Amino acid sequence: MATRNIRYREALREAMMEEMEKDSTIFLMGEEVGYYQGAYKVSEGMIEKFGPKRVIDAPIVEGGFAGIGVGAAMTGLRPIIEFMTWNFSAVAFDQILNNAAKVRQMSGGQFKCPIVFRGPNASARQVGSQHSHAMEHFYATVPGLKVVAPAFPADAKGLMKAAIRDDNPVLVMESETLYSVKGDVPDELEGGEIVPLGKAKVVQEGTDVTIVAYSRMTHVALEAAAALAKENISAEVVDLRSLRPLDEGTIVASVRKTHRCVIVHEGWPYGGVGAEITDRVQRLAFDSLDAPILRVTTLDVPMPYNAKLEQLCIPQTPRVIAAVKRVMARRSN
Amino acid sequence: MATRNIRYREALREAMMEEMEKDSTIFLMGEEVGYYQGAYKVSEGMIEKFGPKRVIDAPIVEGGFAGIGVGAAMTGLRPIIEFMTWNFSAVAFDQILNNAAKVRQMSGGQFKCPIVFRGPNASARQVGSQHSHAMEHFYATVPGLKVVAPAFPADAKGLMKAAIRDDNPVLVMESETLYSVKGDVPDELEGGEIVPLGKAKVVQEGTDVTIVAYSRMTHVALEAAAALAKENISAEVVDLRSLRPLDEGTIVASVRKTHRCVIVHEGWPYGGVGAEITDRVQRLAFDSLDAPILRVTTLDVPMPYNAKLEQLCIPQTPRVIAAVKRVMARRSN
Amino acid sequence: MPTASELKPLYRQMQLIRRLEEEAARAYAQGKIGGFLHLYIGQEAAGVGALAALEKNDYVITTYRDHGIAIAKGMSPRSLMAELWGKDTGCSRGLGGSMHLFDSKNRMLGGYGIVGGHIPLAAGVAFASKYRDLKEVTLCFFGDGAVSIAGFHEALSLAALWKLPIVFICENNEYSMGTPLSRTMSVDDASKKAPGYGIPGDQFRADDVLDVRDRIRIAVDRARNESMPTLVELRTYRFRGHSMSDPGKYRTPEELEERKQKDPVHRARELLLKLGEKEESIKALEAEIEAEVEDAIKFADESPEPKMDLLEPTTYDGPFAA
Amino acid sequence: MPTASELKPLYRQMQLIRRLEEEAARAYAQGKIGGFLHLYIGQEAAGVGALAALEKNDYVITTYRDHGIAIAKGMSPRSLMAELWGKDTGCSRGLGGSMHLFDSKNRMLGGYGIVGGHIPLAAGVAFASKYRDLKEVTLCFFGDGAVSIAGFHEALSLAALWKLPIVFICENNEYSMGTPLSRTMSVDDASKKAPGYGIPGDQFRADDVLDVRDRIRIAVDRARNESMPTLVELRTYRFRGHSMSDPGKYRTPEELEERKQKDPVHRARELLLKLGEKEESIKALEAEIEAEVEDAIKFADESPEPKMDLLEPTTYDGPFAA
Ligand SMILES: Cc1ncc(C[n+]2csc(CCOP(=O)(O)OP(=O)(O)O)c2C)c(N)n1
Ligand SMILES: Cc1ncc(C[n+]2csc(CCOP(=O)(O)OP(=O)(O)O)c2C)c(N)n1
Ligand SMILES: [Mg+2]
Ligand SMILES: [Mg+2]
Repeated sequence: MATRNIRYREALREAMMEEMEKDSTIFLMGEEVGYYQGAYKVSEGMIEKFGPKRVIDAPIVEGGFAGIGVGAAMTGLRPIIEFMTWNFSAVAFDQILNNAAKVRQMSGGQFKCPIVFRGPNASARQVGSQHSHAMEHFYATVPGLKVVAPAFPADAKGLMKAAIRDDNPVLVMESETLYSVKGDVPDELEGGEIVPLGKAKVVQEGTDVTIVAYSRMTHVALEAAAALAKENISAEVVDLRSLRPLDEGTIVASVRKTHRCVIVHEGWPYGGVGAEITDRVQRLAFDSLDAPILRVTTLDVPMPYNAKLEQLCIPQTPRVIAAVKRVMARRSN
Repeated sequence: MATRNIRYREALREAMMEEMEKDSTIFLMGEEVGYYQGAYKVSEGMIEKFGPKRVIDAPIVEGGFAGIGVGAAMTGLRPIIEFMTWNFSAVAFDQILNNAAKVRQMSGGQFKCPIVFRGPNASARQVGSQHSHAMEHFYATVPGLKVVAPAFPADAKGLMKAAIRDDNPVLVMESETLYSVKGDVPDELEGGEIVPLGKAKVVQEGTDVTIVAYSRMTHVALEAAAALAKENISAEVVDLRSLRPLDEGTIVASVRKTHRCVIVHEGWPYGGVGAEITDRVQRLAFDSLDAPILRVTTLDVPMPYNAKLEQLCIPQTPRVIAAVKRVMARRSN
Repeated sequence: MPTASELKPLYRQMQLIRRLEEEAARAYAQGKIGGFLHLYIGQEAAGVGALAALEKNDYVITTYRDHGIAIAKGMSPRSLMAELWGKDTGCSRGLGGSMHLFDSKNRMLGGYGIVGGHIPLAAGVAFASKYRDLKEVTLCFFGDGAVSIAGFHEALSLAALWKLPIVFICENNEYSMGTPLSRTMSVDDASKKAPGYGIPGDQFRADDVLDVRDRIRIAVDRARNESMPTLVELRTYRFRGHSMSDPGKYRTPEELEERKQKDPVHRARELLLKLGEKEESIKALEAEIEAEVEDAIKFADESPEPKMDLLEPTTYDGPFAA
Repeated sequence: MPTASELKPLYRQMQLIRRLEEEAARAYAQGKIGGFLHLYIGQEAAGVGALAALEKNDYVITTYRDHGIAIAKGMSPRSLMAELWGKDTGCSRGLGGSMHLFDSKNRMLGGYGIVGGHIPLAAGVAFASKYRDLKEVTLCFFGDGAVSIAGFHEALSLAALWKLPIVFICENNEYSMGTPLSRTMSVDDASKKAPGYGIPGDQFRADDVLDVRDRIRIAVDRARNESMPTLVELRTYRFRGHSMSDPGKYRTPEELEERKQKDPVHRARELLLKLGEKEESIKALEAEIEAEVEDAIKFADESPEPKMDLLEPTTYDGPFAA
């Protein structure tokens, strides 16, 4: 299969552009997405191609244009709403929770809401506590929404396409620190050009421990696995790709094999995506577990500005390795 | 110790009034809290006693008056902000997440934020999907906030007092369906009139299984325990009272004794408070567990209006009993 | 001079709404309806008049106080009553209830429970019409209590900036729950906010249904022909409490009595007579309405309840996503 | 006619801010400062002039573009630079960074990163002053990009309704990031929104620092003496990009050049000379400023970094709550 080596941001852009070419009801709306070419250049060149009617610069009013998106989706358009970063979705929280996620059910199924909300999520670099939120967890908990968090360009493209084609609200959690990362993207993506929502992927096979991760943390998990391999610890890395629906089958199958599980994600620990995975694994693979499931998360504090403290707060490879060693230290049952 | 048998709403009101008498920097602000006497009559009589300067009717603008509360708290007042229900805090989400929880840390500890946000949480009766949210989980996950959810009048009073006296933002999750419930409230509450934040309470001793619950679900758990007792299953019921800080010591001690754990709460399952408890229990009491931890939660859908469907969505005693029986069916290791 | 024949269908709608809600109040007392029930009684001329200015393909969206708007937009009484009863045959299949009436066929985009939250949605609907070059207009209703909150301002800012074909209608019934206007708004007329957005405003009393139709039509035409939004404040009054659980102690019996003297439904009936409609013909109409109301109640009573298996497919389109 | 002696301290502040920021830009390029850095260069007359209208006990609160406001309110250059460097000796102990300067002693209530989010806080500060019957005034700064968002409207609605002692200052620098005014606002002047809240508005160019002081003083007096809020739009311009990472391609070099001709710092210097201040005396002042800037940089360079054990006690007052 032919592939091209492109950046994560290009993969996202290609997905949007290819879908927009095929379907004129799709439009992109957000702050600086048009003439400025996107705050992080994801939408570079799009306004030149599709014009200001379909690539729409919005004022700073996330609650307003998130709501506009929902209204437009209810009446037949397929909006892609960019949050400059997911941090700013907090001012649109009610629109997502109460309208995007509910309108289908409240209306007894009469109205669909085919909308994509997207933007970079989690820490960037030294942007401080108000700009460093990992917001996926606030949304993955809400029935009616779907949430994806790709780690690689191929998945970024494939999941973005799947998100755009889905008839439900889908939230795409990108990553500022991944935008420039390159990867091979097949010309024809699996599953008819898309990566299906709700399918995790084993990105590194292993036998001793399962490391579950997503988004940028998949790369950290792979680094940890490589380091562990040198110490003869064989780690299997599961890249979730989708957070909701969550592919518990793939996770559980892996843990049944390895008997140990470490979960890595950005964001605070309390009741996050990691806690959900812990719940499912201990429930569905109880007898397979040789050690408690451990989570490696952002520390339980607001993100500090200072560079060193920030790095200590975000999950790093050494912390993942330490967690793996802790679960390995347990003798098998 | 002298006690009085009063309603949950009266207990909350007494706590506010007693603290307001002692400290003139405390005020109550919210929709209909004053002349209307509170949408659920929690603040009945308060405007008559303290006047409109300290019991303040606000227009419908939760984001605005939550922010006003934070600003006032930063400069020396001690606001109590009522959300008519916690559902409406979604439009104030950014204020709580980005300002109330962060201002202390962003300022390097210069500014305190002694504020209470309070109101009824979770389902009422047939009020539909936009009015039935259990919101505690969105907030318990945020470092910088504290969250309590009392089940009984004595705790409602004691925790409200502790919340008001605390120098951090404390969110009090009340319950419309508990407001009229009566209970004995000691004239002198433990710990110098208050119930300390972060202390769970074993409200029913037992040996076979630990049921962890809070708010109205504590009553459901107690009902289930009573029914189980008739079948010779001895359930210990831990009433969390505080969700953050979470008293993992009390939970873990109980599970170490019973070897089984069922968690009951309203709200959706994905990564909620229950998932956090699961994580801690499996991590801290791994070797004590004889069965997977099970959660009994609101079903993973928006709340339907229809009365029967609604009741089937909310955790009920039979579902708790069934979960307990499932964990009991497992033989001990 | 209006004619009886143009007024008659509007009177019919108002009277139908009035009677349906009176029966709904009764059913609520009997426990057939649960949750919140917010009646429109007293405000009928606002919704019926405004919707009379629309064409079939135009859209409407409103708050939880939505019975009148839904019926005026063409929803059947059966569909309404079955929804209030929580039945599978209700417009929202018993999942929405009184606050969440939806009717896609009639382009009724729903009643919403979060104050202000639906106003940006309305702007989105108008945005979609403009995006597709369709000459459709969106009417968005909200209460006087909604003008301070985010959604109002955000939607008006965007609709004005992007010149969307929409009419924002503030149904000012002088109270938001128990709080009078003077304690919620710093100006005495919501339409005074229009110039701050650079859009036209209008304000008038919604006592006469034809008057409402004619004044709203100006704004509707402006939306349709110039793609220019308008902010209108309609002065009105609700005769019942905020919802069924509100005893309404915050207003005097005298005030209420005085307002009931101006009942817009009675007023329309009087006008019909004045315009030459015969008392018998009105009585016949009213009998027809009674039959329709009775039929709707019977239908609601006899309809089946929704089943649990409805919940998953109404949460997600396609496979459930857990 | 102003005097040199009243202008001189304001020129000093403006020049100090200018020089601190020029050095901050350099340090950013050298990697000593991380994250976002939004410079105030070009807008100095706005902050310095407005704050000159305050008394010591008055409060100020602003956005992430906060260096100028913090210095004008009395924060030390050491405290500022150490914060930008992320040091423990910074005003926010290295935890806040450029966007989050706080100084409780000087009643600088912070710089905030969420557009519009701090405006309700400002209203809360004014609320607290009024609650305690203190004659304090709060100044709240925000950009032209903030007028469409929730926080602006919610704060203005409440401040107007409750007559809080506050002045809302929109620093209109004609761009929000890369977007010009015309594509974000449906009116050409933010102060046109004031009547919709029933409060006074004002609008003028912030080129002359004394002029700014005098016009803002009117609003400050109104807040202090009548407890009446005002909405002011100050027209200004930023010479640098939105933040360090913005090349500013959305405006022409000619436009920028033309604006730089009106540099408020130069203008104040010219005026000083005109008012009789000697060139040497200004030079001496500038040398003093250079020394102060150098000292601040040295201080920042040499200061220790914060330690991990700072995080828990700054997250919670009292024991950590996990
Ligand atoms: C954001 C939000 N806050 C509070 C409420 C509770 N609430 C429901 S209706 C209402 C009063 C609304 O008054 P108004 O807008 O005048 O409409 P009316 O009921 O008079 O038609 C309130 C406070 C809500 N539904 N949403
Ligand atoms: C709610 C929110 N949305 C988006 C952003 C990203 N953002 C930061 S500054 C800015 C532009 C603000 O422009 P303006 O208000 O004019 O202030 P200026 O930067 O010109 O001083 C944007 C879009 C944000 N910080 N907060
Ligand atoms: Mg009203
Ligand atoms: Mg600007």
